[in-house]
Parts: sequence; structure tokens; C-alpha cells
Amino acid sequence: MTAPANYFGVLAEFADADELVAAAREVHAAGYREVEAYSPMPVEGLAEALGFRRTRMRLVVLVGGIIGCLSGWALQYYTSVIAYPLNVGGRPVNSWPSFVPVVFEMTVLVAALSAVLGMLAMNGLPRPHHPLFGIPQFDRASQDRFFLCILARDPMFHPMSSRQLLERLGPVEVTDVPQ
Amino acid sequence: MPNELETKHEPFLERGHSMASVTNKISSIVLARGLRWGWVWGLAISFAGLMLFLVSVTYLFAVGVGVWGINVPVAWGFAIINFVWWVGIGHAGTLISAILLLFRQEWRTSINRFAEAMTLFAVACAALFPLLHLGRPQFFYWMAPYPNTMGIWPQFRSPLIWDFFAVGTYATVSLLFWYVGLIPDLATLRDRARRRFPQIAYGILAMGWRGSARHWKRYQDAYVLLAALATPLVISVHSVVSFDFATAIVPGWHSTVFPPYFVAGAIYSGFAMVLTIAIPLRAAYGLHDFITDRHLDNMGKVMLASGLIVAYGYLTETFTAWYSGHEAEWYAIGNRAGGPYAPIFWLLIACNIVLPQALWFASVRRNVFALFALSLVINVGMWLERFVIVVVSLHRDYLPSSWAMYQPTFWDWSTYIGTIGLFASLMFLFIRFLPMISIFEMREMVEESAQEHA
Amino acid sequence: MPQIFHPSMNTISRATIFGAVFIIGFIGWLMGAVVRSPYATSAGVIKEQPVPFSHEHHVAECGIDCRYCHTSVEDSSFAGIPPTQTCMNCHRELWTESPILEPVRASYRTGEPLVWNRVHDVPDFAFFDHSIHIRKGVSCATCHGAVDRMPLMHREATLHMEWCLECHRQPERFVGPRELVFASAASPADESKVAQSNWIEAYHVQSKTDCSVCHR
Amino acid sequence: MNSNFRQPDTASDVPHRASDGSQFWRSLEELEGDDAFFVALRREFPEYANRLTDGATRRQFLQLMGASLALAGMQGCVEQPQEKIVPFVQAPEQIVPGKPLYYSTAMTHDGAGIGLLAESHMGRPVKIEGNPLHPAVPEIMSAAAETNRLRFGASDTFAQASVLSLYDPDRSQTVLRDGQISTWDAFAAELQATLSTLAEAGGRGLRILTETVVSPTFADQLRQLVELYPNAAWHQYEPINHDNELLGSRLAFDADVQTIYHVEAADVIVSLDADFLADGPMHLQQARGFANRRRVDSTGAASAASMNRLYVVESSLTVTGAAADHRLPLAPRAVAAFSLRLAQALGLQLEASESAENATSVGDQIPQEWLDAVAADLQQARGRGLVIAGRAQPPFVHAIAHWINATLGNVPGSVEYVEPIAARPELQLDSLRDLVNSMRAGEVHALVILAGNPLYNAPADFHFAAALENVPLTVHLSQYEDETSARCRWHIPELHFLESWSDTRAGDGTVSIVQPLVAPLRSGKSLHEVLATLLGNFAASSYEIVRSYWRSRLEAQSTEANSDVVWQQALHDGIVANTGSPAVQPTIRGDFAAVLGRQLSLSLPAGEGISVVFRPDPSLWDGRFANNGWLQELPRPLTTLTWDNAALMAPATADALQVKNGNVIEIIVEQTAISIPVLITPGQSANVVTLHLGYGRERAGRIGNSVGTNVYPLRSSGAMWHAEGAEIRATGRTHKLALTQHHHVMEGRNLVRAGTLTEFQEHPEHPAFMFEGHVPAEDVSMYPEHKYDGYKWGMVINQAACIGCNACVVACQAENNVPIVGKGQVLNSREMHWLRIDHYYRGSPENPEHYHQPMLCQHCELAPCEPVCPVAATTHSSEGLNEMTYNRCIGTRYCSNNCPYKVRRFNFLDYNRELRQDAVLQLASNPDVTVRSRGVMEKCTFCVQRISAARITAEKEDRKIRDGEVVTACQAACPTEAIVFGDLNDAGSRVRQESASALNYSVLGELNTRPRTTYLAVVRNPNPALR
Repeated sequence: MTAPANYFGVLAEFADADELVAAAREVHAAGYREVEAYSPMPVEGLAEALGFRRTRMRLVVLVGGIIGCLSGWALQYYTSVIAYPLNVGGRPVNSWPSFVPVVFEMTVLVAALSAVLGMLAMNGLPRPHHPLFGIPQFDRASQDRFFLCILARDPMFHPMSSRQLLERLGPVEVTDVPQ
Repeated sequence: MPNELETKHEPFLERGHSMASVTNKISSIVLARGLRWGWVWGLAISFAGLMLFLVSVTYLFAVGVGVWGINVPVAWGFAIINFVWWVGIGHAGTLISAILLLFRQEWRTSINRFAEAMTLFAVACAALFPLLHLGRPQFFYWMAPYPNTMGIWPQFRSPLIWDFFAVGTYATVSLLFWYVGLIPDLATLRDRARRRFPQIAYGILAMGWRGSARHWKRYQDAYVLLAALATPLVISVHSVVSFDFATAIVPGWHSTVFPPYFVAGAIYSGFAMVLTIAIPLRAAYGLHDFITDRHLDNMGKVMLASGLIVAYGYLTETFTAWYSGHEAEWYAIGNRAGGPYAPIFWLLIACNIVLPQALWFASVRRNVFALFALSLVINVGMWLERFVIVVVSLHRDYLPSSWAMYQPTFWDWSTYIGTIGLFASLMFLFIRFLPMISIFEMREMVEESAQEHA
Repeated sequence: MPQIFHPSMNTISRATIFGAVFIIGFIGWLMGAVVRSPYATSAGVIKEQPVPFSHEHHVAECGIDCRYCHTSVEDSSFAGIPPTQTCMNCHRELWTESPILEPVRASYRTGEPLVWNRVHDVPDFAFFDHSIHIRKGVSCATCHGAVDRMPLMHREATLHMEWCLECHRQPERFVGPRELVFASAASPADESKVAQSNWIEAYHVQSKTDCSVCHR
Repeated sequence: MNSNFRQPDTASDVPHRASDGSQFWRSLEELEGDDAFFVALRREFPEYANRLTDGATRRQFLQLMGASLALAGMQGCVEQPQEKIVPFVQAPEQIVPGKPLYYSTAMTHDGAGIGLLAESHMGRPVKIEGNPLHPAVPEIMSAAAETNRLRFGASDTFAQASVLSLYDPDRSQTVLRDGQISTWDAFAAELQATLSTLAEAGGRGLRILTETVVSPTFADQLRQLVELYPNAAWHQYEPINHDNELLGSRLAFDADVQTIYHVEAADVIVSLDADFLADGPMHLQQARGFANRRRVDSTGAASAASMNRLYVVESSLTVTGAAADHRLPLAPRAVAAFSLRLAQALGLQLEASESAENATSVGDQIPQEWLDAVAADLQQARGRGLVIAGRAQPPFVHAIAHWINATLGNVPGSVEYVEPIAARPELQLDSLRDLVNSMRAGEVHALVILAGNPLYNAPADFHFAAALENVPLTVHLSQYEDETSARCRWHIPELHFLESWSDTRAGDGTVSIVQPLVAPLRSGKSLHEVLATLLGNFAASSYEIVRSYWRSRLEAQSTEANSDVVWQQALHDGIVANTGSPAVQPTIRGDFAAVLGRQLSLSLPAGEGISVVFRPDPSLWDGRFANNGWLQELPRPLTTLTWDNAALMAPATADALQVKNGNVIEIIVEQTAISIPVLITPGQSANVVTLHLGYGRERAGRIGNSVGTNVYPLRSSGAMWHAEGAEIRATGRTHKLALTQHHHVMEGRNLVRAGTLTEFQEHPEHPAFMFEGHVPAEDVSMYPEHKYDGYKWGMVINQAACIGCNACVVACQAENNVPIVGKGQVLNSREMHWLRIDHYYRGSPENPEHYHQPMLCQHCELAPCEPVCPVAATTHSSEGLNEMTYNRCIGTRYCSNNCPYKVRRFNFLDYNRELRQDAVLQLASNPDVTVRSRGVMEKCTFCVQRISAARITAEKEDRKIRDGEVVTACQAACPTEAIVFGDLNDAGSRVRQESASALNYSVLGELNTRPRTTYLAVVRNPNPALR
């Protein structure tokens, strides 16, 4: 039995998704907030069960898109109107209709990049080392098992009570996760 | 989202599969020790093709683009034909993943992964040609806008610059899309791998994914948004490629129908190529449970539809040429059907329009061999279509005084075949080292079908 | 199962991803800096010459006019390199024994020309005409710098296209009175400042940026 | 462009300049091994847009194997190598480094001289122009305001290309004895020995064989020779000679005369197989005269009288025939018959003889209405008519032409006679026959062949080679070690006319001094020097010989004090004042009809089957230009054939023989057979096969060797121009013919606007034929117009004036460093000519109308090529030029695809590799134009280097460029002034006037490309009676 300080949390393993969702609701209802659930594929309603709703991904992508759009247009305007205005086939230096395709591509490019990088950043990835990876059975979190973990940093966390709460929810097994 | 199709027809996933079984089945292809002889031979042959490509490119750089058959008036030859052909093929992947995802067609699940891979490799092959066909490839970077000592910039009115951006963006976004989709599966491989090296390799690539609920949530949002971005992108890319022709004044090029029918053509050839790859794959690795006959059937339908749009494109082209009332425009059409290259034109009509009509029959769509044969035919047909557009339009344009013929040389062919080698090599490496079907999405299907039958 | 990665990998992996952006940026900046540096342009680099000819001595100290040696600068594209004879005009009397002048005397005796290393070498696809620039009031010093302070000749300008454009886009910044074109590099800029735009009008300076102005 | 030198004072140093020049060049030769020096020399002109060696050598290939794709990136950063500057030791006078100088000189061709201006950069001639002061040379833009601008004259393809021959690396460089390298002194010694033995017998056994001699100095030397060796003999022979003219004049006048045609004075011109627009000593003036009478202005009335009418009766399609209002293709003997009939129709009384019968019988294929129409027209145009007989026609046709011109009073209006210009007019065929006979008889001990290549081009039945075996000492002076050199004991390298002194006479006798532009690039001797050695003077230089001859002659005749002044003036002007042949008024001999009757029987060979027609090649002439790449690759007029000769035949004839283009046929004439590919030529007379001379050379040089088929074997002394009853059979073999244009039909597109004078006069303001097909719409652009205030360069090409002679094409190639690509590349449509002459025909394939359309960059204001370039390598200048920046080009070739005129040319391979490797060849390059590297696009620039030179000159004088100050290379060469260039914003400019003409139109204007190059429609003047 290790001191709370060295705890990462307690981890409960479930056989299928529905049990996990149910358990998550219980734990959340019990007032725990620093709880995390792990599943081999996205589970409908799981995040909500943990009280997690808004991801703010859309905002990130929108901002990215706007930046891309403006920079694309600015680039073309600067190069063909300000930097070196040339008479190309009698077209005006600012022949904006010809600039549309590049503006569009730039918009998509920056938006897409911000989506991916934003997702990684907000998920705190990359994180190749994680306490849970130390738990042998956690391997199956990426295959066919479902886990619920009450984190030690939760104010309500107590090695004994939290463990008991989880055990009450009918898991396959409950394990302590060291730091 | 329960899909009523599911209940009526046979499912997209054969019965009796558990999460463990799908995970095991797919990931073991990658994690299994040793190499299958079929794979080794396949890779060896494709690699020979790749070597041929390197030789051709070296000779090309040593002597100049004059080693090809191009001339004036036909200043674009195989290089551009292959470019358009590969880009076209590179459309199915993103289209299947993105558009079908948005339309919630979960039959995409079992084919999107390698379709995306195919997209990436096809785009890679395509992207080579615009560089190779330059008279002075050593200065390709002048197409990129960067502050330079010459104080001069790219010329943004040129469709080639649009290409540069469009294809560049498309390649990047496709790569991101593909990689994001891979992350959870890479985690699976990481956790299932028993040897040190794969653990580290997949571990780094998986970025420490651990399937947390919050992560999944953001992941899914990001994925859907990417799909939403990729969809218009797919459309735009081949439209831009078609601008290379449509914005030019060459009779036979200068036509507003080009963007839509190029996109249709791209989907057409893209799906054909997916089939060309899927059918042998599922046979070789016994994936009939995941890539079912219904998948083939659906793809057959998509091909039929896009094929008809392409046919419509040909008709519109002819009409506008006649309607323009310019001898050169009208002559260009007549020259396709009756000129020195007429056999190629009629072959293209046969490959792209006549034979594919067989797809109206379910029996054909369900017949693996017929479908495979058709997919090859369509690939050929789409290549011929680009030949007709590029060469046959150019070789007789406005002034009869400058009309001339175009004959491809050995190096034209070797470069083309070489890129097929490159494509195949990448494909073989992919199926050996990465899961060719999205594992976690298959798990979702297991879950769903489980719920249905409960 | 044991951890695959050491905790430090978390930091490292993030650092690499986000560091990459900065690294790429830095490389870009570096390349830009290198192509403009003397290393690439050889601006400010002194070239070996058969004779260590000092412009400082001949121009500043002896007060010889540019045109005495560079005879065709006013009517030809090429400013002209003096024939050995020109050197001998004076050096028949002066420093007749000096060993550094031996190559000159040798050339004069044998008829073998002196072979100089070109200092201002514009690429062969760029055509520059001295005479018209002189005529339009661009002083020697504007491009060649304070030649009268160069014991050994070196190039001031990078001769990059952007450098040419600098003047062709804003001639008023460089064009001065014709009288001062051959003036020693003391400070022609100041005088020309006096009535900047006037010179442009007076000399009908129409410095174009059409490609064919330099590339034919 | 410098022109001050044209004042006498500077010109007065010309001989000194030459000596200074030679010193400079001698120092070059000393340094020959030294690379650094050549690097320095190369500095004289631009090299390559990038300095990569785009080699295909195996070694490089292996090197590159490893690098492969990465390679492209690496190549980008190659730094410039250190360049050297090599100043003069003693600066030559006049030469301002970096500025061209022009010197007048002259070229002798086909027995007459043409006056030239040679543009010299730092002592190396790089471009040839015509000398407007020369009587044979029409001036360009003569009307333009008289400024200090340089005045240009027209020139022809041979003159334009001559500068390349000067630098030809294949020219022979050393004296050879039996093929072994020897020395001049050794030769002199042996010659002296032989001469001394011959001397006793008064030179019996010494024979000199020259080409047609017109050089006064040379003639004088020959006179001295004959004085020295009374029993020596001098023969003249050129395969393409004026024997028929000579005999014709003897027949008609019983006198030797030189005929001068004033074409401009003629209202009605009848050509009896005469290609007078492209052939003959005064053809440039004749072409100009013809063209001046083809221009019509918008006031149709005035033009009615002014426009001439041309009838051409010919057996082989020529540019003159293509320009005709009425062309009648006939078999050779039918042409002769036609002329006889014509004469009879005009009142010539022949006593009925079987020969006359013969003539009439042969002539039954002649359409009577044609005959009547021509006769009537000539009658009606009494005094203003002109009948010209071709050199290939038998003497009596020439006689008839003289007779008609005399009878109709066309003399002196449009025909003028002067004393012969040749030093010794003679029948060259007989002259050569004599020589060969005495060679066979062993009477010739020493034969000195001064230029010419008889072994290759003597009549087959003379068996010159065999006869040569009997001559103990044979000497051959020639520029190349050719077929004849190979069979002679001694070969002496001959100097090019641009590197040696001489003189020559124009078609009217006016003398020009031929002055060298450079001291010999390769050691060699001139005609004069070799002849001088025969006279015992081994050291004399051409300069001394020519100068001393003229000193004595001028002192003899020149009344005013100093003969040197006259000499300087002559050097400066390019002509020696009042040296023209005196005019003569020959009268038709009394017994003309009788003499003619006698001639007919000889001259009208009967015979069936196919007639073979021998003609000088438009590019290689008699074969002497075979090693000139520019001429080899020059598309032959009308056929656009390059790098080959072919059997030209009418479509009907080809069908009859069941052959197609490129099928090799065997032509058998009197047991001699040659194999040659077929080229079907609409307009060719039925059953007539045209063969061009000058091909199939064995020892021409690397370029000319075994190109095409040698047809001289078929050409016997009895059939110098026509061989009757030829037998033809297909061999089943095929041969690829490199044509630059495969399709001569307009496919119902309105590319060339053409009408008749009558149609034009109906609506002179807007002729109906100008508005057929598509008419360009007015501003249909969504974008605003670009304004061009300042210069607005434009060009107008008058298709009515263009005769398709190709001079402009070579001029452009010379001016703009356009590379030669070779037959293989031409076969794949990769020729590089910036300017090409498109040729279309309308009407029946038997005898269609021909149209020439010089096609070059149209400099469209809304250029389709520009917006598609991704790197802005092709853009528009503020003066409206469509600029191609080679060094920016990355070679996407998109611009070429998008050019409706297909005038852009691409360097698919490293076409300048040889140039870069050959230090001497490089000297031929124009230093004002970049030599393009592999992988870049190029095209016509409107000679921007000339514009910019003119601008700099004008700016220095604080004025605008005046009209006529910028003359493009093509314009300068054009004998008919079909090309006019200038500032469209200059109200007074000629180009402005022509662009305002009612006949002005844009090719493909309906595409809204707004070309700056516009065209004037063809207006023809057919005889209503022949409609």
C-alpha cells in the first residue's frame, strides 16, 4: 500500500462499453471530477457521462481557415501588385479572379493543419510515457477492454474509498496505478 | 446510427466477429514474423519498376526533356498525361474517407484506410511529373513564393501555380487525414507488438494514444472537420488540374465543362484503382469478412454513376465545340474521331463508356473477375482520355502550317511504367507495415452489429 | 508490461514537433543570409591581379580621371580596360625599375596582353550599358563605391538583380548631376540630394523594370 | 549603332585597321592553345542562361546515376567561374570595345557581285547586311527621315549565310600534297620548277580553270599571265552558268550583251521559265521593282494603273511562279514552244519548216486563250511590257525574248543592254570541253584549278576525273578539301571573301572592292595570291595586288588629283564610282527569222515520257554551300524541305507512278540511274520531275557530307538543264524527308485574306474579301485596356510583296544566334527558326494559287502565352513587346501550347553544345543576344537588342527614336520591303500608315489576342480574259 502522493489513481477494468458508461455516470454522480475513461474505440456518450461536452475544435479550425484565407490573398496581392508589378498578357496587376484558387487552397491548408495540431495540443499529445502504460492489462485498452480511472489529483480521492466505489460497479478487476 | 440498409441486406461485416477477433485478424497481418513469398515477389517486381524509373529520370536529367517524343506543337506529352492520370486516381481515397464519412456510409470503413494510402502514393507519383517535365528541373523551386535575390515572384495567374498549391495542399491534407486515422491503430499495434523495435516504432508514431474518452471526443470532432475540409478540396484539386486545359485557348481544351467532368473522371478512375487493389488484397489476406461483396457492389455502382457523368462530359464538349462556330474548335472534335489518332479515341470510348455499361447488371457487380477486369479497363480508358485531351488537341490547333504528329519514345514509356513501379512498391510496404483496414472503426462496427442483433 | 519509453521522451517528442517549425524557419533565414553574403557574392573580396594596381594611388593621389583609362565608358556598354600602352605612357618615365611593374613592361615588350581578373562580372544573360547610365547622371561611385579609397580593387555591390532593381525602381535616390558623375566618391549622394527629382526630369530618366531592359 | 565611321576621314584608315586587326588576330593564333585566352575571347559575347554542361556523355550518365532525383536541386547552385579581361597591348584605332563597326565589302556569286555591309564586333564579323549604295541592292526604309541612322540594303540567303561559312570549322587549313600536310613554300618550289620547264614552250601545257571571272584585278592578272605564257590557256566553268543567255544574245544581236531588266517599269511581265525574283545578278532589284508595283493603297483608283501583271510559264515551280497572277505549268519543251507561238502571235514570221511544225506539235498542250491573252496584254502594254527568258531555256527562247522586247519597244523602257560584265564572256561548257579534250590528249602538263569543284559538278559525260589522271601537276585552290582537292596533287586552302582583298562587278558592271573584315582565321591564300605565284611573285599579298591594280587604274583615268581619295571613297561606299558597263543599243540581226529557224531544229528536242529538270538548289546553289548549316536547315521555298533534295513531281504524276512522299524512286536517263525520294509538289508541271543540284556531296564537310542525292551524274553536256525521256521506277524503299510544314491547306480557315484588284476597287475602303470568316470583336475583355504611351512597337507584313525568298529567315538566324538542330530534330518538328514562312495554296492541286505568310511572334497585346507562365518568364514590356526572359524560364512549355501561332521554340536538347565547344565557331555569335541553354523557351523578340541600342543612342542625344532607326534583322534583309517595323504611336511612321490600310488584318484576330504584327492582304491582278 503506497502513500497517496505516489498515486496516479485507481483503475477499473470493464468487459464492455455499456458497463463503462454506466460506471462513469456513477462515479461522476458520486462527485468525482478528475476521472478518465479509456476505450479501444470511441464510445457514444462516454465523454458526456464524465461531464465533458465542448471540445472547441470548431473554433480552432475557423481561426485557422481565416488566417489561411487572408495570408493567401495578401501573398498574391503583395507579389503581383506591390513587389514587382508586371504587365502579364495585358491583365491588370491585381487580376483578383485569377487569385481565387490559391486563396482557397491556402484556406484549406491552414485550417487542416490547425485542426490536427490543435487536436494533438489539446489532448496533450504526444505523450509516449504515461503511468497507465505501466499497468500490464492496460494493453487491452487499445484492443477490447474498457477502463475507468479515478485520478489521485481529484480532491475527493482516497485510496480506499475510491477503490471501493469502483469495485462496487462490477469491474473485471481494479488496480492501483502508481505515479 | 442504425442503418436500415443493414437490416435489409447482408451486413458490411460478416457475423461472428468480436472486437478481439477483428483486432487480431487485421493487426496480425502486420505483426506476423517472416515474409510471405507472394509479398516478396510482388515487392521485387515493383522495385524493379522503381529502378527503371530512377534510370529514366537520371537519363532525363542528363540529356534533357528532348529524350521524350514531345515537340512543337505537342509540347506536353506523357508527363502531363501521367500527371493528370495519377492525380485522378488519387481522388478516390480522400473521397471515400471524407465524403462517405460525412454521408455516414459506414461501408467505407473497411476500404478507406488503404484507399487513403493509395491516394497518397498516387499523388506522390503525380507530383513527380510536373517537376520532371520541366526543361530546367533544377529551378523548380522558382514556383514557390519565397523572398529571393532576384526580387521576382511566381506569377499567380498561371494555372500551373494553382496546381502547385492545389496538389501541395491536397497531398498535405491527405497525409494528415490518413495519419490521424492511423493513430489509434498504431496504439493497438504498439500494445500488441512483442518485440522491442516494433514497440518503439509504433510507439513513437502512436504519440502515446491511450484512448481516453476526452481524447476520443476531440479526435472525432477534428476528424469530421478534416473530412469537411477535404471534401471541397478533393473537388477543387481536379478542377484546378482541369484549369490547366480549360483556361488555355487550345481548341479542344478551352471548355467550361472541364472541371465537373474531370472531377467525375477522377472519381471514376479512383474507384477503379481501389477495386484493382482491393480485389487481390482480400483474396491474398482472406479479408472477405471485411471487404464483402456488397462493398464491391457499391463501388461498382459509384463507378457506373461517375462513368455516366464522364460520358455526359464528352457529349457536352462536342456540343459546345459545334456551338462555338469556330472551325478550329469543331475540327478538333472531328480530328479526335476521324484524325490520325482516331483508334485511340474509339478505344477510349470503348473502355470508358461502352464496356462499363455492364455494371448495370448486379451479376456483373458481384462477379469478382468481371469487376477486376472492368476496373483495369477503366484505368486504361482514363489514361487514354488524357492522351486524347493532351496530345490530340495539341497536334492540330489553329494554324495548319504547324500541325505535326507526336510519337512517344522508349523513355516516355519507361518513365510512366517506372512510376507504376514506385506506386506498387509503396503499396506493398504499406500493407506489410501498417494496418490496411482501420481496426478501431471495425471495432465500432462489431459493437453496432452486436447492438442490432441483441 | 514495462513502459516502452522513458518519461523524458514526453518532453523530447513535444520539443521535436514544435521545435521543427523554428528549425525550418531558421534554415530559411540562414540560406537567405548566405546567398547575400560576400561568401556567395564575393562583394568586398579582393581579387588577385597580375599587377597590384592601386586605384587609391592613381585616382586620389595622382588625380587621374576615370576616363583616362576607362576610355569607352561614355560611348560604349563596356567601360574599357586600358591597353598596356596606357600604363606605359607614364611608366615609361616613372618607376621604370620597380619590380611590381615588370609584368606591364613585359607585356609591352612581348606584345602579350596583361590578363586581369574581372572584378565586376555580370552574368552573361544580363546586359549592362555603362554609357547610358553615365549619361543619365549615375555616378561611378554609385555602383563601384569609393574606388579612390581602394588600394586594391574589390566590388562593393552584390550585383544581385534585387540590387539593380533598387535603383531602377527609385532612380531619384541615386541619380545626380552629370557634372559629378566622375567626381571622386567623396559624397556624391549629398549633392544629388539637393534637387533630387529635378535630375530625373532634366535627364528624362526613365529607368524601366521591363525584363528586356537587361535580358535579351 | 555606330555610323560615324561612314565619314571618309575615319574610313581613310581602313587598310591600317586591317593590319591592326591582323596583329590582334596573330596574337590570337600565338595563343591558340591557351584556354584562358579563349575564355577571355568568349567574354566578348554572352554564353548560356545557365552554365551547366547539359551533357549526355556516358561518364556523366554514370555520375548522375547515384544522384538521380536529388540532382535537380544540386544543379541550381553552380557558381560563376572567374572571368578574365584581356585588353589590347596597343589599342587599334576606331575599335571601341563593345560597339559594332560596319564595313562595306562585296560577295561574288553566280558571276556577279552583291554589295554588303558587314557588322563587326571587336574585329569579328557577325552579321551581313546589304549595302544600299550598291546598284544590285535595294535600300530599306529609304523614305525614312535622313538621320545619322545606319542605312541598310536588302540581301539574299547566300549573303546572309556567308558569315557562318567564314567560321566553319571544317574549312581546310593547310596546304596538302597528295593528301599529306605540306607547306606553301614546298608548293611554290614545285610550281616554280614546273613553270620553268613549261616556260620554254611559252607555257604550253599550262591551263588555268576558274569560275566565271568578273574581278577586274583578277582579269588583269590573267592578262599578265597570258602575256607571260602566250601558249597557256585559261578556262572558265561553273555548273550554273549563263551560256544560254550568251548564245541567245548572239542569236538575236550577233553580239555579247548583258541584259538589265527594269521590272518596276513594266506593266505586263511575261516570264518564260525565268525565276527572275530569286535568280540572276540583279534579282534583288528585280524583286523590289516587282513588289513596288504590287502595292495598292486605299485609293483603289490610283492603284489600278500602278499594279503590274505577271504571267509565268514554267516547268518547275519557283517563287516567281508562286507570285504570278497567271501561271502556266508546262513541260520544258512546251515552254520553248510557247515562246515561239507567242512570238508568232506577236508577228514573228517564220518560213514554214519541219522544226516550226515540231514546235507547234509540241505546243499542242498550250491553251490557246492563254496565248491570246498574253499576246493581247503585251501588245496593249507596248513599251511597258517585259519578256524574260530563264537561264535554263534554250538560246532561241532568249533570242525570242529579245525580239519581242525589241518589237514591242520595251527597250529601253523596261529592258536595257550594257556590255558584258564578265572578264571574258564565253560558252563555259565549250571552254570546259576544250580543257577536258586536251587533258585526255595529254596536252596539259599543269592544271591550276582556282576555286570550283569540277570533279563533282562537271557534266557527267566529260568524265573529268578520268581526264585529270593524265595531268602531271594538278593544283586546286578551294575553301574545303573537297572532291576535286582529293584528286589533285596540291590542295591550297582558299580564303573566305571576308578575310581577303579582292574586287568584283555588279550586274551592271559597277565595281566593288572586296575588303576583309578579319585577317585570315586559318592560313590560306586568295585567288590573287595564287595567280601571283604563277606570275612569279610568291610574296604578294592580296591587298598589295588589288591596291596596286587600282592605284594604276585610278591614276590612269581619274581626272581629279589624288587616286587615294577615290580609293578611300570606294572602300567607304562599297562601290567604285562610274565603273558601270557602258550601255549598248544592239539591234536585232536582219536574218533573225532564218537563224532562228535553224536553231529550232537543234533546240527543240522531241521525246516522250518524263522530262527531268535540273535546277540550282535554293539553298545550296550548285553545292558550294553544302556545309553551311543555316542553309541546309533553311526550309526550301514552297516545299519547306530541309536537309535533303527530292524528286519534285505533280500529284498526278505521283499517282501515275503510284508513289507517295518519301518513296525512293530510281530515275534512269541514258543508262545512268540515281535513287532519290519523291516529294509531291502541287503546281509542278505534269510529267516533269525537278531535281535540285548540289547534294550528295562526299567531301563537303561534317554537315554537308552525304546529305541528299547527287544528281549531277544525270546531267550531261547535252542535257544541262533538261533531260527528256527519263525512265522512273519505284524501288520500294522509303526515305524520311524533313519538312517543316506538312499541311499546306487552310482547312477553310480564313488565315490569309486575298482578293483581286477588281474586287478591291469595288470597295477600296472596306473590300469584301477582308470581312470573310470571323471578324475580331471590339473590346470584349472584362479587364480594362492597357495604355501604351511612349513607343508602341509594331510590324506590318505585306503578303502581296512577300515572295517567300527566305532571306529574312536566315537573317533572323544570324542576328539572334538561332541554333541549327539537325535533320533528326527537324523530323520531330523541333526546328528553332524564330521566323518561318508559312505557305498555303488554294485551288486545284495541278496549278494552285500560292500564298506566303511570314509567321513570327505576333507580340499580342493580350498574349495568351504570358498568363500561363508560372514564373513570369514571359511578360509584356511597357512598349508592348512580348518579352521572353530565357534565364528565368524553367521550361514548362505551357506558353508554347497556348500560342495559337505556334511561333515559340523550345531547346529540347542542348542545341548549342557544339558552339560552346568550338572556340572559333563561337566567334560567329552575336554578342548582343544571349545564347540559350537547354530547357528554355525562345522566340522572336522584334530584335529587342536593336531597339535598345537605338534607344540608348537616342537617349544620349535627348531625342526620340526616329522612324527607320530601328530596323529588325528580317526587315533589313527583305528585298521587297514586305516587312515594315516601327512605332505605332508615331503618326508619321510607315508602319502606322500600313497598319491603317484597308487591307490590314490580324491573323486569328477573332481570338482577341490583339497582335502587334499585322498583315496586308494579298491583292492579285488577274487578266479578266482568263477568268
